[in-house]
Amino acid sequence: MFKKILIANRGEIAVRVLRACHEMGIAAVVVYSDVDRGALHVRKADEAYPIGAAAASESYLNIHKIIEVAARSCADAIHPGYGFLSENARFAQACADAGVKFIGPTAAAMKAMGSKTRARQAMEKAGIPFVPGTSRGVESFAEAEKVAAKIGYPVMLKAAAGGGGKGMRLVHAPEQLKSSLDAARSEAQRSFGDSEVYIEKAIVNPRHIEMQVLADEHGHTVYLGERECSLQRRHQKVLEEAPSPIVDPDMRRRMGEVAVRVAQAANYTNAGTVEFLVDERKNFYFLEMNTRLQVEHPVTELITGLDLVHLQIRIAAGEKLPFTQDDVSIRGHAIECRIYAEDPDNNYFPSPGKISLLQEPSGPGIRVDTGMSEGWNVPIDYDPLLAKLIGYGGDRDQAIARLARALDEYFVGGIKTNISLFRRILRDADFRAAKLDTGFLDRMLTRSEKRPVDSRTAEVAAIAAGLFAALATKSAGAGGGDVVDGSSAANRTDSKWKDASHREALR
Amino acid sequence: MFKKILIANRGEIAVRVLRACHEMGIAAVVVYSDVDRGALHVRKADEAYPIGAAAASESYLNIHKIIEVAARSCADAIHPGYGFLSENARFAQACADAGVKFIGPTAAAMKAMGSKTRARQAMEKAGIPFVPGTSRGVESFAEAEKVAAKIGYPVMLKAAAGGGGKGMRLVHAPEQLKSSLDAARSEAQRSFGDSEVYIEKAIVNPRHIEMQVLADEHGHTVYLGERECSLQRRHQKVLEEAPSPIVDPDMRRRMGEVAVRVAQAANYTNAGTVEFLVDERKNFYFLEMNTRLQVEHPVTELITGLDLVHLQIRIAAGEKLPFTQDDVSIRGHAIECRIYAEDPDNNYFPSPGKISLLQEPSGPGIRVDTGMSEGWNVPIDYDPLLAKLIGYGGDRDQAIARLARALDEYFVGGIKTNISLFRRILRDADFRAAKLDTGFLDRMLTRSEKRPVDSRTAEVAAIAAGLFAALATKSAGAGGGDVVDGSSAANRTDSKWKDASHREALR
Amino acid sequence: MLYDVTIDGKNYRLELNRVDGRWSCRLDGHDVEVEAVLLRPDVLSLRIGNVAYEVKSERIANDLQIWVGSARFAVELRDPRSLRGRSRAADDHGPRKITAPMPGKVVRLLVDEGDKVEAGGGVAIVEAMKMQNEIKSPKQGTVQKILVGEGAAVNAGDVLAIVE
Amino acid sequence: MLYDVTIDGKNYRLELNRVDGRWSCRLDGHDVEVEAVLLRPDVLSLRIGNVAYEVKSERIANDLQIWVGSARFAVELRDPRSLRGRSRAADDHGPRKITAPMPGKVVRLLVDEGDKVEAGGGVAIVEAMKMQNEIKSPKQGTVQKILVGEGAAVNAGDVLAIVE
Repeated sequence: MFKKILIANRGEIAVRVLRACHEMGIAAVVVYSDVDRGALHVRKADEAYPIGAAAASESYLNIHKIIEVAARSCADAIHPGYGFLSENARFAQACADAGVKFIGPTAAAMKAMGSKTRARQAMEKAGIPFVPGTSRGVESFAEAEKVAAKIGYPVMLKAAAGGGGKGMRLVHAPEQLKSSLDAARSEAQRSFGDSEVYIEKAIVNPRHIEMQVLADEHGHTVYLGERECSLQRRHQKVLEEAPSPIVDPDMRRRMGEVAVRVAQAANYTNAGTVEFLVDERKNFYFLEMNTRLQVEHPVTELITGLDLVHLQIRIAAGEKLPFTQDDVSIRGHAIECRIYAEDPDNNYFPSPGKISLLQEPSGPGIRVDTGMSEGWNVPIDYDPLLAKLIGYGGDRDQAIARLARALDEYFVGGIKTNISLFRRILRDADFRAAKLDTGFLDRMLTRSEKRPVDSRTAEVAAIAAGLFAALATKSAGAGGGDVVDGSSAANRTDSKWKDASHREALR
Repeated sequence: MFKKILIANRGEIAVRVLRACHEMGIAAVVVYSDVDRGALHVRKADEAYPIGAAAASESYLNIHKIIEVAARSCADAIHPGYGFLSENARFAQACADAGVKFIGPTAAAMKAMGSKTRARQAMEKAGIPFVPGTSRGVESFAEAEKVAAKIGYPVMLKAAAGGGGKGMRLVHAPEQLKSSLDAARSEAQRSFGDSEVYIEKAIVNPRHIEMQVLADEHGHTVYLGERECSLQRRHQKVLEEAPSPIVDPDMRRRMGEVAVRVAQAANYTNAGTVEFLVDERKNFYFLEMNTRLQVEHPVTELITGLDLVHLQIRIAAGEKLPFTQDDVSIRGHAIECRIYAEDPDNNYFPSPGKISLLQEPSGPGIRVDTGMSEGWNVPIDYDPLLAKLIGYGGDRDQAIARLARALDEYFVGGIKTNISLFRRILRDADFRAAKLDTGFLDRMLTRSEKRPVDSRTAEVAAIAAGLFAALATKSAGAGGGDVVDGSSAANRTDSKWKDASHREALR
Repeated sequence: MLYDVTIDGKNYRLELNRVDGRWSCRLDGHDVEVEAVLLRPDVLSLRIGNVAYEVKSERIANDLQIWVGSARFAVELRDPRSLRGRSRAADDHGPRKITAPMPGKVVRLLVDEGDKVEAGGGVAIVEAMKMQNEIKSPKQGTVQKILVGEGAAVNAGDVLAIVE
Repeated sequence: MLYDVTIDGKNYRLELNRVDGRWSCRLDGHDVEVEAVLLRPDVLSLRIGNVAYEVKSERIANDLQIWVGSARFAVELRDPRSLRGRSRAADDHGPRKITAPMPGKVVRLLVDEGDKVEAGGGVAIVEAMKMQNEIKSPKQGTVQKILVGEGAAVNAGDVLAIVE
């Protein structure tokens, strides 16, 4: 087993991996940029190395600096987390060249999956089901016209090197095809330096369901069940759950077996995720493979009872998978909320700044994977994911109930977060009925939610505002336990407040 | 379903029940004594009623006041938690008389289990296995002599009304019997107002294993697996786990079926626990039944995936058990550490006071059920249980690893706690090998633990103490993010510190 | 102590007095039975009658926010006897400052000085936390002045432009 | 700044100086490469070389405790130029005060004035948090004075008795 692992990441995933290292008796080395000195992953580390300026290209994306820290600290292995260098085949190769084990697939497997069209060609050979379309970029408008006519409108144009919605166009009718193709090509060229665009049949309001796989370096590959990731905004996942409400054991087995074939066709090792689009009749189509640990891996951990990061490390250390497919079972239901530093009342603008007060939920069925702490200054330089709140329950309803309770306990003072968005999602009737697709969240957000202004609660806020001010005057910086007791006023109380006690209690 | 539940308790269990209420959409009413106004259960409540002075007899044990609050707040039901009034048959009866549902067994079932000798008589009829001995108090010394000779020394004398080790005597040889019997009788009389004493065969270094049962009000009773509770100090449980390392599926089934027979013989309803003594050859003997939710219920929740408090409430509301015995399955391993406000370096003296800083662990496999919060003043008036840290893992080793990691993250500043005791237990070779019995902890504590004083870490403490003082001088009350950066001194650094970087990192 | 409190456009007159070591509370002329404990500088446990509330206070860019449970209220608090009553938010007439809602970098200006803009029309793109955020004009009008250049780093509250 | 630090009976001379906006650190005459961030008033993230430590500070009944990770150290810190150097712990000669280690209630006195006690012999029972705790004499001697009665409420640090 490794003695020391370098974690080439920041935020909650760096803390997540660090915890796994400590649980396994492995020392954890971290790196940090100039604005991350006070971050939680640095606080908890055994060794911490500064690697440069805030801009990721100067620090977390700088292969040279990270390999150098690995050498200086004598780390045996590097865990890349997700994002940053996690799917960078050059980085995986650099690790191999430096004699440091990269905890993830080989550079070759990453490259095989890196280009959507190349992956598609390889997977077609392995008999993997695809959305009907071209498996390579269209050469000309004429070819595009022919293909689109054959598979039928609506069709989707996609950049071969793409991701994040860039270079994508939905085309409803033949007369839009030319302009859409030109636009997709030039956007692809601008975004990825590669204008290759291919055509697929458009699945309207699809579900996005992905399958977790795990492969050791001795030829054993298993699937660990699916995750439902249909709740997205701006093509970014917001809430994920496992299992998917629409997948039954038979469909799970069929999807799982396809995912294992995908992994094996690429000689894949370590943890990976095979993404599928699922249409309204539950047909599923291979979309792409993510060659890393996913943000949403905890929901799979909760329903399978496994620890994916422990397993990643054990696989990278050359161990065999300690179980077979038959040993994997699914129990209960788990849902993850991604807590972002963004303002749900102001267009989801990012909201960096100093966390003045932090109250995190805990208790039955609640897991918090966090990268934040009270007093920490959330920098403006990285993505706004602060923490993940994961709720587990015996069934989906109980998971929702526990999450709703935990969201009410969660408080992040000093910056805006999207916690209130999740309260709204969990209340939504369609969400509760598990009617989910990738358009769900945009539709929900366009319905402006007119909740009645609760005048009683506003009065409480007014009184509290005065009390905070009066207490600050009375005893500046007094801290906890200062009692402001007005119970002697009981006899003089107006009856409107007495009645309120009973009415309000049932919140 | 109930609309409003009164929680007649305080501390972590009041918060635990309150969370269940909120998850089920039920309003939670709490009561509090004069010293508990700032406690977490009051902060989180929907309604909160003061019920008197700190002494429990004036507040949490005052049946009259609690029934009165139930009436004033229009609560439908009362959850008693554990301790206080939870096993008080008069309280259960008072609830019934006031038309408020008591969430627990009936007064009659409680009474049947309240006296150890009476319970024993009833259970013998039902064919439950007992430690050989008398099922009623011995009348005379002559009878005691005869019984002890028949079952064989060593024997244990026990107060019929007993608990907490009072009125108990271990007798190794006939010549000690007279004085021990007299002593046990007078102690029983003083402690419980009842001098009845019975005799049992003494099981040397037994394990204490208990079985969780659940019975609805429609005649369905199930068992949910056992808990190993052998780690005790002063007859108080300190660490519990589930499943027991020595119980296999066959033994679990046999113990579970006995536990169900015990519950059914007493017409038991709601959650209860049947305690067994287990000898070295894995024979198990009925000890007593606890007619309440146990402190250690979370370990059962984690391995079964069930929520016992939700189920208690649903059963009390008249619902049928939503599953059968065949649906209950056990997965993984869970261990609970009871975090007490006591000083492990000074004879485990209680340590009340103000919590100046609180850092709670979270992340994979970690659950914290807590009654404390930063800034709170831990009162001297109640038992010292602050919180429960529960670790879950795929197997026992992983549960231990995660707990050890979480204990390192746990920090309670301003008061002493027993957190370091658990670090020591989890490191212990016998504990890791699951060689547990009720004498384990006393034996471990008499071995003084000579850990080498780490001079390097002491030097770090010295430097840190100076930095805290220097920073306080420099910027009084500056708060987070104040950087004290000495990295420019790198060139002048003595080599002893450079070497240390590598040596120390593998902590 | 006397406070004028404004929440959601509604004004409250609040009177808090220390009587016999306790506080008495009047809201808009009605006595309110209130009892409270300050648990941490920003956390108050409040009982009104026997209804319990956990109230938190935070300041974001000088705005006071009060949370009652999980309901948030933007609160303005003034001492009516103080001369420095806060100025109220400007209405739609006259020039309006367009400010950065968060710190970040101005990656693109979408208007020039003298351009007409619609209410809700984009004025600038500010990048923060890997996201490009369009800053919009709150009113229809003419861009009177632009105060930042492309590539500039801005703080929350910095004025980007003025629309007349 | 100059400090004398005592931990576990060992003394350290610590020199912290502000140079060019940074701190330099000398411990017992050796330069130490230290870099730190104060995250909260009682929490410091420290790097010595590249080894990282989270250090917490707490005061319990006036004793300063420093936690390095999960290792706790009782620390005495003095400014050697200050006249008010702390008095060192008394040795076994002369009268010794026996103090309550926690707040509670004296439920029973186990000795009378004039009684002889052994080192480790019980002096009083103090009840706190539902537990009865025997307070022991740290030395052999004679009970010179008893300062509390049965039933008295005591605070942490209150003197219960003096053993000569």
